[in-house]
Amino acid sequence: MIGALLARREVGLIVMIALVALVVGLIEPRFLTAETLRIVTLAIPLILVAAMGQMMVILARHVDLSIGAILGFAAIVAGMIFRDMPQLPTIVGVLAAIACGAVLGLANGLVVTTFNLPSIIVTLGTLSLYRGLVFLVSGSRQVDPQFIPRGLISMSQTSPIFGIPWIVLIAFAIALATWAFLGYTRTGRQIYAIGSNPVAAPLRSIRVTPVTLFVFTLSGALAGVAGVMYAARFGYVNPGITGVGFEFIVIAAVVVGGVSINGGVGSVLGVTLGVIFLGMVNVALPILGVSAFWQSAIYGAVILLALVVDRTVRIRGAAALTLSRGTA
Amino acid sequence: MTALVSARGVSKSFAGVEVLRDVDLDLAAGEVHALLGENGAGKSTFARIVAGVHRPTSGTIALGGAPVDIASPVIAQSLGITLIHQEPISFPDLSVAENLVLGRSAGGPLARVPWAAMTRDARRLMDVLGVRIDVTRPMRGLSIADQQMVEIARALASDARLIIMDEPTASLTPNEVATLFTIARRLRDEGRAIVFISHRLEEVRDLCDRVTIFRDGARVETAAIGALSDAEIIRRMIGRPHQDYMHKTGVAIGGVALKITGLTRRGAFADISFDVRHGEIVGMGGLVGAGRTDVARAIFGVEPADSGTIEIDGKPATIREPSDAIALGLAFVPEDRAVAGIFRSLSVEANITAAVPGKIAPRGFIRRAVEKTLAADAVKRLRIRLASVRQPIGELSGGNQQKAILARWLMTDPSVLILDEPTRGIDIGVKAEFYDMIGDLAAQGRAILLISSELPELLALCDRVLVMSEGRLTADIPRSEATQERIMSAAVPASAGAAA
Amino acid sequence: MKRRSLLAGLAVAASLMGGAAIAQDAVSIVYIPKNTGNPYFDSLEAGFRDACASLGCEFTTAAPATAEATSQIPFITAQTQRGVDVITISPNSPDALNQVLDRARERGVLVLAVNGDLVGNETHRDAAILPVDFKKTGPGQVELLGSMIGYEGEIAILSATTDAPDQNTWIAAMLDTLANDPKYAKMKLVATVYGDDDPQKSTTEAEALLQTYPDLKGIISPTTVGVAAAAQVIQSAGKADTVKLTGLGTPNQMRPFVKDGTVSAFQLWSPYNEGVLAAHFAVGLKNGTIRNEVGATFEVPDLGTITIGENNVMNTQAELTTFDAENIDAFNF
Amino acid sequence: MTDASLPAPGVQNAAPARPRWQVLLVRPETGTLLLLVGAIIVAANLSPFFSDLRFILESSTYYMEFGLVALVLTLVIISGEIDLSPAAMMALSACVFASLFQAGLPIGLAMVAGVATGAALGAFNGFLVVVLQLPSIIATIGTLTLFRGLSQVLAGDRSISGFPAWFMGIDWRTVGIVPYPVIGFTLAALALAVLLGMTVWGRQIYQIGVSEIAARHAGVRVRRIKFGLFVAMGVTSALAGLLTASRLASVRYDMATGGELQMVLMVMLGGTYIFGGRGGVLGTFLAAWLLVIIATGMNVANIVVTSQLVVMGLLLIGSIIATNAIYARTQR
Repeated sequence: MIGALLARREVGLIVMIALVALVVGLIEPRFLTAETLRIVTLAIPLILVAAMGQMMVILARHVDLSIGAILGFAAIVAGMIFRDMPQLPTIVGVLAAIACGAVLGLANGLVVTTFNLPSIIVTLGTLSLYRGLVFLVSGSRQVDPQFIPRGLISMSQTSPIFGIPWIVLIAFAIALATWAFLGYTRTGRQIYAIGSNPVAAPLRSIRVTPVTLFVFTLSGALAGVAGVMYAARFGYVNPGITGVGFEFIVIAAVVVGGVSINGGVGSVLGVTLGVIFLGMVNVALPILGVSAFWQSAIYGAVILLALVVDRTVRIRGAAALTLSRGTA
Repeated sequence: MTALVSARGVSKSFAGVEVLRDVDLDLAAGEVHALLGENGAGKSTFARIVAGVHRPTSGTIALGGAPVDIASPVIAQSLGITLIHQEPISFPDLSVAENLVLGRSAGGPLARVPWAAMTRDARRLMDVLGVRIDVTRPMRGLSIADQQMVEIARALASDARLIIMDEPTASLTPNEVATLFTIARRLRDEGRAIVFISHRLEEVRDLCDRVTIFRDGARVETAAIGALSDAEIIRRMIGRPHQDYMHKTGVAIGGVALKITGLTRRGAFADISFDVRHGEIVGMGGLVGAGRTDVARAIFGVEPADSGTIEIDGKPATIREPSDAIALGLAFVPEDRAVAGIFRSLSVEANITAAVPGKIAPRGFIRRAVEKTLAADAVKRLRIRLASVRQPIGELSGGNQQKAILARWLMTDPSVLILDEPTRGIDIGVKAEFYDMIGDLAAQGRAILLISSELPELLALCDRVLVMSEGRLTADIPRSEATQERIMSAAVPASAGAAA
Repeated sequence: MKRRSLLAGLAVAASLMGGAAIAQDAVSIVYIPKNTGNPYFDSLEAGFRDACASLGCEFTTAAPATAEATSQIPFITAQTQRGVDVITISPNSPDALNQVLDRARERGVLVLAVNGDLVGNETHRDAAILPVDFKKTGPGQVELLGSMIGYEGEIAILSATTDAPDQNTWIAAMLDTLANDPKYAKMKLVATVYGDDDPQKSTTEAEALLQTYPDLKGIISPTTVGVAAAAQVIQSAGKADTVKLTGLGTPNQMRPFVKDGTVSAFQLWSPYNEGVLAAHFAVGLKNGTIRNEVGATFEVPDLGTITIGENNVMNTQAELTTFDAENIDAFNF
Repeated sequence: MTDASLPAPGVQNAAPARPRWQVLLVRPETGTLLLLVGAIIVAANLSPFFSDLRFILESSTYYMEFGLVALVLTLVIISGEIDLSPAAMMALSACVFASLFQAGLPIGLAMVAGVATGAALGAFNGFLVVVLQLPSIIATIGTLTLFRGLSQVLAGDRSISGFPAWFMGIDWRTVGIVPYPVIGFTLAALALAVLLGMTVWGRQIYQIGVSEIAARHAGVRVRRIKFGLFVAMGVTSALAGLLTASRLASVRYDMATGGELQMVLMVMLGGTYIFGGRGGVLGTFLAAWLLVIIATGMNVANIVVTSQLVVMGLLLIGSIIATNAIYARTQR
């Protein structure tokens, strides 16, 4: 039954995406070109990668508002390594960034699990905390384009494979990996189980705390990856603006992708489609000449819409439940 | 017989209330062992301790002669002890097959989930049990019975040495019960120990080899099932012979106070019609999940019905919110005291006066003095034992909490009182007090609807006993004709499969 | 020198009635940039520092974390309370600061707008130090782009925010130049879009430009964030030879693109000199060596003679500096 | 707020009774008060310019708007809900007010319209939470994004100003040396403290927070009260928006950006229990001043703003942990 509903959600998304393409295409024929495809695919990697992490967090009935700041932190660390230790190979900066993301994510998880606090408030706090750290470690200094390795930047521009930019390939590879992980590994299923019934999980010998910590860490690490991608795509890292407000875009993508904020329900395909959908809208707005001012309003509306849909689905589910078992 | 599990001097108390007192008990391999007792007698607590859900306050448990510390359900499982809960544990969003495997599958965190094999094994298990459930569908929406079958399947798969079934038949149809028993017997013959908790003597006789009777948290007796007659068993359960377990004082029955006609709520209950007169105590029996509580909640406006009418003292009443019901002179002591009854962290006085804001705050502003005296009076009248009325109610014992809730409703001077399992989880002594109070309340001309799963309670207190089954009213038995058997037969679903 | 600072000390004492005063013998200057972490203002601060080192004034800086309209207010109050002599500020809002600035000035603090003016609220600051005469920026940019595309073809503008006062003055001037100067008759402005000085938005807007106007020949982006984003987009799209880009950017920001030929030339001024000028003007004023009157002139080492223009505005340089492959390595900001 | 935070059934044992004195001593407000005193001492030693009442009061006006909203937010959180959208509601209602004023509406009417907008926005939140039964914490994240976006759509990034003199600079008007906003904030705190502590209405808010189900069973009109609280949030936010507009003499869409963090921080620092049922207005009142002292102290001591972000974050997390530790023992 839920499966069917999910299918509905994914089909629905595909339809919506097609609709956007069609409508925009009618108004502005140039929209329906390979170029658009390129731009859209370029617009989504950061969101897609971070959304994979956020998705797992939400599946486990938590949420991470700090990923925007984590992204910024990871990006600035990578940038500073590129700038201050140019002799080191690029990969060092990349790994360092991902590691930083993982650590900050783990910190979120530790506070949430140790003190049994609502993750949303905790990460609201770390959102500010981590942003502050970004400024402190960087001494409020931007990392200029000249320091970002050409090799890294070119990853956002091309690759041997049909010239599809590396970051796009990597993003989808990560999505694929997440799909395999969530669907076919023990821990993956346990994440669903925890979100589906947190109280029962321990009774089924699921070690909730480690899994939760793992999920937060992974989310942080993926935000770190997104941070590196940011440096690659925009060619410089500014402590003040990097990743600001990013969390809302990602959360919007995840919930519109059909992940239930009550945990336990959601598919990688859905989230991926959700990301693509938002990416389309993003690209469509300026092409239609709509002011960028609309973006945040649209995200908000999308989040609420997704929540309401999710809610109605749940109510039907609950009704079916009571029908067949009375209320015991 | 060799003792598989032997408990020695096991005691347990919650919030200072001792619910299990110094229990010695041996469970042998290859036997089905019944635990009998009234609700709150301690049998379920004992089972939960053995299954690692609770840890004993004192006492030891040995498994195959070696003392073990069953610190958690997980450990219990690893020791081969499985508890099949009354309310089956499930992960609604996961498939049946996964629910079967979860927590048993071996391998590291990244171990691959063998979907194919998993589904195949699940199907086989289901066939063994002779139940038809699509193992690939999610648990969400499965009937209680089916969920229970899944749990039993789990136990089978995890080849447990001790399987504890806590009132597994409470919501099963006869056919399902039959299936369950065949399986239980086979498991016993395989040399496993089975603990069977039930209220239903006939089932116990049918299935079990030995029986242990609990009362007020203590083990009263363990014997071969054949050694005791039903009457003896019941006497040991309730402590005194059946007949002198009577209270009801002759009270003049007045006019109709509450009249329900055709009350229906989709998915919960349908076409419920009955009335309760002034001074009358009407009991309502039935199995867990029969819909009794839903009817009560509907009448009181907690979850209003879709259709049907409610009349109070002959006047049709529209009740959308409990506040409407209260205004009309209704009162409702809910079943789940901890959640729907008390405000755990608030003071006793605040709890007692919660339903009568008008009395403590005539002009919106609370008069502490008034509140205190009101509460103090109630405490005296109902003999609530506490340190101070300013004490958080959470610190009181269950019985005294329940008294406070009753006190809250007496403040509203209700003409109709709905009591849902009012004596659940309360020590026997306090129970007696409650029975007296209920009698007195009726004597004051109040109409009382008493929902209870304890047959003796119904038989003792009620002028009439209504019985519900699967959301419908199946019997209306006058006191003179009321027997445990009649009530039970009306409570157990007639046709099989309706629930599944 | 000593005598000067002594005078300064007196001046300070005199100027600070009531408000808590610092016992000091040097003019104390604080600079409040739009926000922290903005490389542009780093080099402006450097100008202040070096000037103060030679002039012997005390210089500190206090920056809000975000560039939103109100974020500078608590800092202005706090600095007033610290009893600084001069508050120099690059305002985040042309009007939200009026009242708090007035209060500072009531307490004898000299308030200078630097790098951006309180457009329409000039009465709320004592003077403004702007890099160049903004009237010349627009035409300068048009000419530069024109020279790149042979004064012919479709062009577009990628600006900051729809209401950024400076950018709008420049854009107005560009439109005027394009419309009235026959030299640019064949250059057709097809679109003006806004990237809100946000890399992400600027990037998408630039991409949209390239796609919506296949025949686009050139882009002017008179904002550092915009021009960098546009350069990145053109480089990614590999359209460096078909679409020319220029605008206002910092050398550090643009260096790679100039090196790899994505951008042949862009313009800006020296924020460093703004700092220097502001420091000299402030100290001179406090010491009474400079009169804050329209038409008054004074000397600043390396900058030559500075004249106070209308609205007490003064510029560090007459024309924009143009950066290209030849000279770019001479700059570091 | 999330089921995930409930302990497993096995551990739901009620706490043993604690002596009264201990109960009094571990009141979180006490902690807030101590922090406040400590902060004042530290700040005074950090900078010689801090210890100047006029200056502190002057600077405090920048936080009074948030403080005002935080007072109402306290009630919302005690009732077991939360609202993360007030800062956005401030901006949107202020933008509506300003746009209408600019469109030529008499300023009085424009102000009324602004407040009405706030009420409507609050009602919308209430609808999502009470009627559609969405979890308020995530729903108001949605509305936070939506409202902020709408104000951007409405006002672009124009800075709307040109209000009549009488409207502007309310933070300049003082009684003695006490600015109007400070007086307003204090009076509001008093009023709400009385409302919460001495009236049935306040009592019922606590009851809802402790156990919504029990409250309904006891005849509390839960839905009505919660809806009312959300509307109150909207109205208060709108008023705060107008105060800000008056103080800045201008309105932009980015008014009070990130304010929700500071508001939640004030409530948490004040020792209100994140899961509802505990806490009070007094704590929030003290916490607001604590923030004033910290921010002002750091500013006047020229401590880089970025470390203020760190401090804010640490304070928020620290305060939840502390409050949680104090309450968790009696809260199951």
